[in-house]
Amino acid sequence: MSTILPLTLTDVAVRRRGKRLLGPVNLTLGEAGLTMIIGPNGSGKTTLLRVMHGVERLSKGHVEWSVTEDAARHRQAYVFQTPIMLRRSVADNLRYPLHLLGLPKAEVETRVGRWIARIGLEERTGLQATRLSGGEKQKLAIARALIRKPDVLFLDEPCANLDGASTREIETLLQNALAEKTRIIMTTHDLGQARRLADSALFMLHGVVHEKGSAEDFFNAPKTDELQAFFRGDIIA
Amino acid sequence: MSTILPLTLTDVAVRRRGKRLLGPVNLTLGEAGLTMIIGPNGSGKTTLLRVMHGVERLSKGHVEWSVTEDAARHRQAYVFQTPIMLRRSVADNLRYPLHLLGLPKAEVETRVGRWIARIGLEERTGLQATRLSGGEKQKLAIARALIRKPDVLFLDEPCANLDGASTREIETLLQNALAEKTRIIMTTHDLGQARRLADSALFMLHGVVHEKGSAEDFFNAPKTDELQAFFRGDIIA
Amino acid sequence: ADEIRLAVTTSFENSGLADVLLPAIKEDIDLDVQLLVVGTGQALRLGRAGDVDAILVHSRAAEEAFVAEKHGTYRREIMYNDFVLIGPKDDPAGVGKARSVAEALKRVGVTKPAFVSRGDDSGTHKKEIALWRAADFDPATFAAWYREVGAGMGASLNTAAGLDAYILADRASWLNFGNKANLTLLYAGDAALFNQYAFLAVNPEKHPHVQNDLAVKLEAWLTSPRAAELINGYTINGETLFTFNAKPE
Amino acid sequence: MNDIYEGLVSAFWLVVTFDADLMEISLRSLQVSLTALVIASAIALPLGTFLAIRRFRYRRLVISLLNALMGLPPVVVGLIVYILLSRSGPFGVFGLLFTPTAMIIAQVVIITPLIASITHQAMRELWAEYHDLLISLNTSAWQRIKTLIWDGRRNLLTASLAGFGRAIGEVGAIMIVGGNIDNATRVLTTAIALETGKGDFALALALGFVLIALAIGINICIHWLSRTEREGRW
Amino acid sequence: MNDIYEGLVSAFWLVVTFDADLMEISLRSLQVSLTALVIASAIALPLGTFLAIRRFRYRRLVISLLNALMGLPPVVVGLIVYILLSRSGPFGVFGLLFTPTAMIIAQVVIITPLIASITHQAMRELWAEYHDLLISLNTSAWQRIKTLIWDGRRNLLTASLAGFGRAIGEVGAIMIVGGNIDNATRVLTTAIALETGKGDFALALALGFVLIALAIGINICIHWLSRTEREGRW
Ligand SMILES: Nc1ncnc2c1ncn2[C@@H]1O[C@H](COP(=O)(O)OP(=O)(O)OP(=O)(O)O)[C@@H](O)[C@H]1O
Ligand SMILES: Nc1ncnc2c1ncn2[C@@H]1O[C@H](COP(=O)(O)OP(=O)(O)OP(=O)(O)O)[C@@H](O)[C@H]1O
Ligand SMILES: [Mg+2]
Ligand SMILES: [Mg+2]
Repeated sequence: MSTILPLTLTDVAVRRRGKRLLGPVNLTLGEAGLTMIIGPNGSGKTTLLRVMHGVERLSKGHVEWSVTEDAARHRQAYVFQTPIMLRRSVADNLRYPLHLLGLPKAEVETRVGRWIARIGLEERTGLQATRLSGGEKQKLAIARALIRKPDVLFLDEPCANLDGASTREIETLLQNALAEKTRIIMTTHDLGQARRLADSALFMLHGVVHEKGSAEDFFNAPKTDELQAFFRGDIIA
Repeated sequence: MSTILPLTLTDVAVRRRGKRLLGPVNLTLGEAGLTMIIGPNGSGKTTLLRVMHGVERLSKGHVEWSVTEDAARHRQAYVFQTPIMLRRSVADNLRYPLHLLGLPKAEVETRVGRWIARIGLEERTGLQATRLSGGEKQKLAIARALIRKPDVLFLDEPCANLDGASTREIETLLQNALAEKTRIIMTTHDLGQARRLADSALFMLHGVVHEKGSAEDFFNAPKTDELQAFFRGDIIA
Repeated sequence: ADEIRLAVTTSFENSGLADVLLPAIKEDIDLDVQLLVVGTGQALRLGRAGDVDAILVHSRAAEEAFVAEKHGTYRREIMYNDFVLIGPKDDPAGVGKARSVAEALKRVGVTKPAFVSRGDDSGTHKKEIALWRAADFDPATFAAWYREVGAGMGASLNTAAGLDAYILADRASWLNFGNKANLTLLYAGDAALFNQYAFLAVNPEKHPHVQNDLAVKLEAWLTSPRAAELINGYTINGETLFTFNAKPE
Repeated sequence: MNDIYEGLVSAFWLVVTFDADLMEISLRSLQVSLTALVIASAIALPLGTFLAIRRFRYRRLVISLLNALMGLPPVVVGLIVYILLSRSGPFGVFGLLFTPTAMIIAQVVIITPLIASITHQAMRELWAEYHDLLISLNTSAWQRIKTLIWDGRRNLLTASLAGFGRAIGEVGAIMIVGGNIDNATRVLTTAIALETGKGDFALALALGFVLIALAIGINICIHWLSRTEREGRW
Repeated sequence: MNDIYEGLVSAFWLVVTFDADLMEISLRSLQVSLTALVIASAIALPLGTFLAIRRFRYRRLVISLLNALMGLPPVVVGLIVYILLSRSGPFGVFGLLFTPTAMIIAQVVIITPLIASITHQAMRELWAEYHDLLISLNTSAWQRIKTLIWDGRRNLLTASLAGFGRAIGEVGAIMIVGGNIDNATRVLTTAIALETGKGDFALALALGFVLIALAIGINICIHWLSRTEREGRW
């Protein structure tokens, strides 16, 4: 399985009505592991993730994969910060991306059955997904992303509404995916989770990458004052 | 200021299409303090909170305040798990509940200005609220609830998308409100936060109140196996 | 059975005569006549475009122009009825006392009560203008009491009923009209009020697809003694509406 | 085909020469339709919104009825208004028949269900979004309606434009109640019907093109004014 | 007023006696309008949805145009279709003039912009909701359209019902292209216009009431079948 990485962001900026939400960002993400994006609210984490995935319009710069844009698109999946549920049953939400891939019916049903069990929604299979509880929606969104077996997986605060056990399960799922060479880029506000999962990390502040490094350096020896303050839970000017 | 408490739930149940989401719940919430509702995903925390606030239709039982329903309604506020933003500017979102109260313009503007500063959205005043980042929306929703100075405040996982500093700030705001005799009932998945804030706690499981008690007993000496398992982060059958 | 398309004016359709003639035609010569009820101008247009096989209208000048342009080869007169002056029962202009149509219109032109004109260039409208001219008036100079409503006979009668106004109508439409309100027939009978209907088959040389043979067949029937009997015998409330006057070839 | 071409040419000349008759009936068309639109909107926007937010016993029936009333045949509306306004009718004393007012009344009847139905549909989504918040804030029904109409104003544009379109193009009803009286109640559509009856298709089409141009002009103005799409997502 | 009462009574009798003529023209009305509705929906639902999801240079212009076309005067549509289908027109050889097919064509032209406009409006909200997900899943334009139409099918009901309403009540265009020929192209609305012209208001109203009853019946059926409201929020 050839990889679509590395991902290169060159001089990327996002402006909306004269305000710069992101950039300039120059960044290369290598082939393996989990990159964690952290930072205060409104610092541009979501915007950066969306830019990488290609769902946010750039005002400047460009985003490149090692393959053509179209080839790259097929092999990514994204879990949005606010889960987007199709107005269909839980099972149909999982079937949808597989139908798009044109998989045979039997294969679709096996995968769907397996994932419904994994996220513990067996008793909700036929329920309209929009009626799920906050945490259930988030789990479904994660399953819907992983069910396609993407090469690159983007997750925007996937565990924000999850209980302890579910968070653990999701972390296990992510680690399994990593073991199968899935490249993961995610954000979180849970610093414990960040430490547990990250291979490398980015610290966003005011729309730019303020600090980055391997997980070890980043968490144990943060270089900038701002990151140190962030780890202490202080407000950063 | 007379209080609208205690709140009494008698034999409350919520059924949807033959499935019981909640109940039977019998519960009395006293006059002061912060009651924390915890429990696994889908256990009915949100449903219980909505039932108390009167935005969820009951299938059985009733919910009573010490005053008439209409009088009670005016003095509650609710922060939804997924923040609901009016399609207006940030400032107008804060003005809206005050206009409903018919406050004089000057008073409205002072309060709005103060709250925008408190949640650190000075630079977003004119922005359409739906464009805010996940965490910013949550802070705005909390401000919009507190700006009315409610007697009773319901919060459904208010800090799920917040960074460390914002979480701290919100906790401070809640503690100030408690000091001013606001009754708070909230849910969270952050057990640290639960311990920090709670005066009393409820453990929801499969739609019923599985265990309840004062914060001390509840967190330090959980009686049921299930709650103990929950604190360990285990999956509960 | 064969089908033929015949464009007729609203006044003919409103008379109700079609309901008598069509079944008889079907019976006698096994021909389904599909009536297109339109304004006179539109009927002539349908003929010019070859969208109908024949037309039955009552506007001599326009018919002659139609023939002159070779859209039809000739016009065949079938029957006539007459125009009548309708007005409010209390007759403020005193039309009922007139001894000729010119006098009747003079009374209207002087008293200036509400008067509804078809205003749609139809046969009836052209006749009305001609009658005004004959009475030494020019309708173009009339003030607001003279309402040009630009509508078919039935719609104009409805408007006149609503306005309590005078109007020139053909007798058939009037007799068949259901919404008489406060209106009544005030003057009729002047020879100047005769209203000649003519049948024109569309010229097959111009429009090869038209069913000229059927049109000829229909014309033959319409001019036959059988048609004469039915047309002359058609009455409403005991009044004869049409007089058959086709000349044998 | 020739007629269409001729129609375009004479439409062009009618417009560039500021034909006085054309101006008059065009203005009357606009006046009647816009007045009807304003009145119908004032009724239909709150009504449609109310139906979106309020659950009551016969709600579904009322909505079905409203949808069905979109199919009210204009001629029948015209007839009923004619009967009511005629001298012998209950409102005969006002002498409204064959006046622009009568035409406005008929058009209001015709377009109100259309606007209300589309409004109802447009407001359902927004209400689903706002439902919990507005209930939580203990708003009155009227406050809810105002909030929804204001925050959903862009979605209501289609409702109003559909109503306007139906009004400006309508002929059956206003022919009956207006009477198509020259210099008094003749509007573009009745003039078109008249010319069609006369067989003057080119002139009828010319007037038709003027009417369509008018409708397009108004739509572009409104879109431009409301900048509906300007702030949209990309 | 009396006419209205008489109209109701004769409508009642016409229906209970299964008047053969009434049955025939009612069925023809339904057949023409429903066929037009199906064809127009097949064009307008994807078109409206496409306009909701695709940003292109002249998108706003196209939308304004579509909104303006809702105001297409039926008489003008009738005229143009007439000219095209006329023997001397480009499609004259097919001999479609004065047939139900011609009426269907005219109605399709009239209701397509209406359905497409309402669809566009209804689909905008859903697209805003689905936008990120469908882009993320790398769907083709056609897949997006299909997904939105399917998941938003309830919102499209109003669009289709509005189209049906306009079609079933329309008279101006089908009078011109259909010709109101007895036993061939006479439908309820043209029959009503005919009776009105004869001044027979009671019969005209009776037919009108039958038409309205038909529209209500169909609406209730559709609502019942689609259970639009049944699963709604409380
Ligand atoms: N159109 C706009 N104009 C101005 N500012 C905007 C606009 N849209 C978004 N923003 C701002 O851009 C910033 C970046 O938001 P983003 O969602 O990337 O933050 P985040 O790091 O994901 O925050 P969170 O942790 O709260 O999710 C936010 O502060 C938001 O208010
Ligand atoms: N109409 C319905 N039919 C069946 N089940 C439903 C229906 N609506 C909601 N549910 C289920 O009811 C349960 C209660 O949800 P609730 O939102 O109260 O959970 P919660 O404790 O707040 O969970 P979370 O921590 O994930 O927010 C969920 O499992 C949900 O799937
Ligand atoms: Mg974010
Ligand atoms: Mg919840």
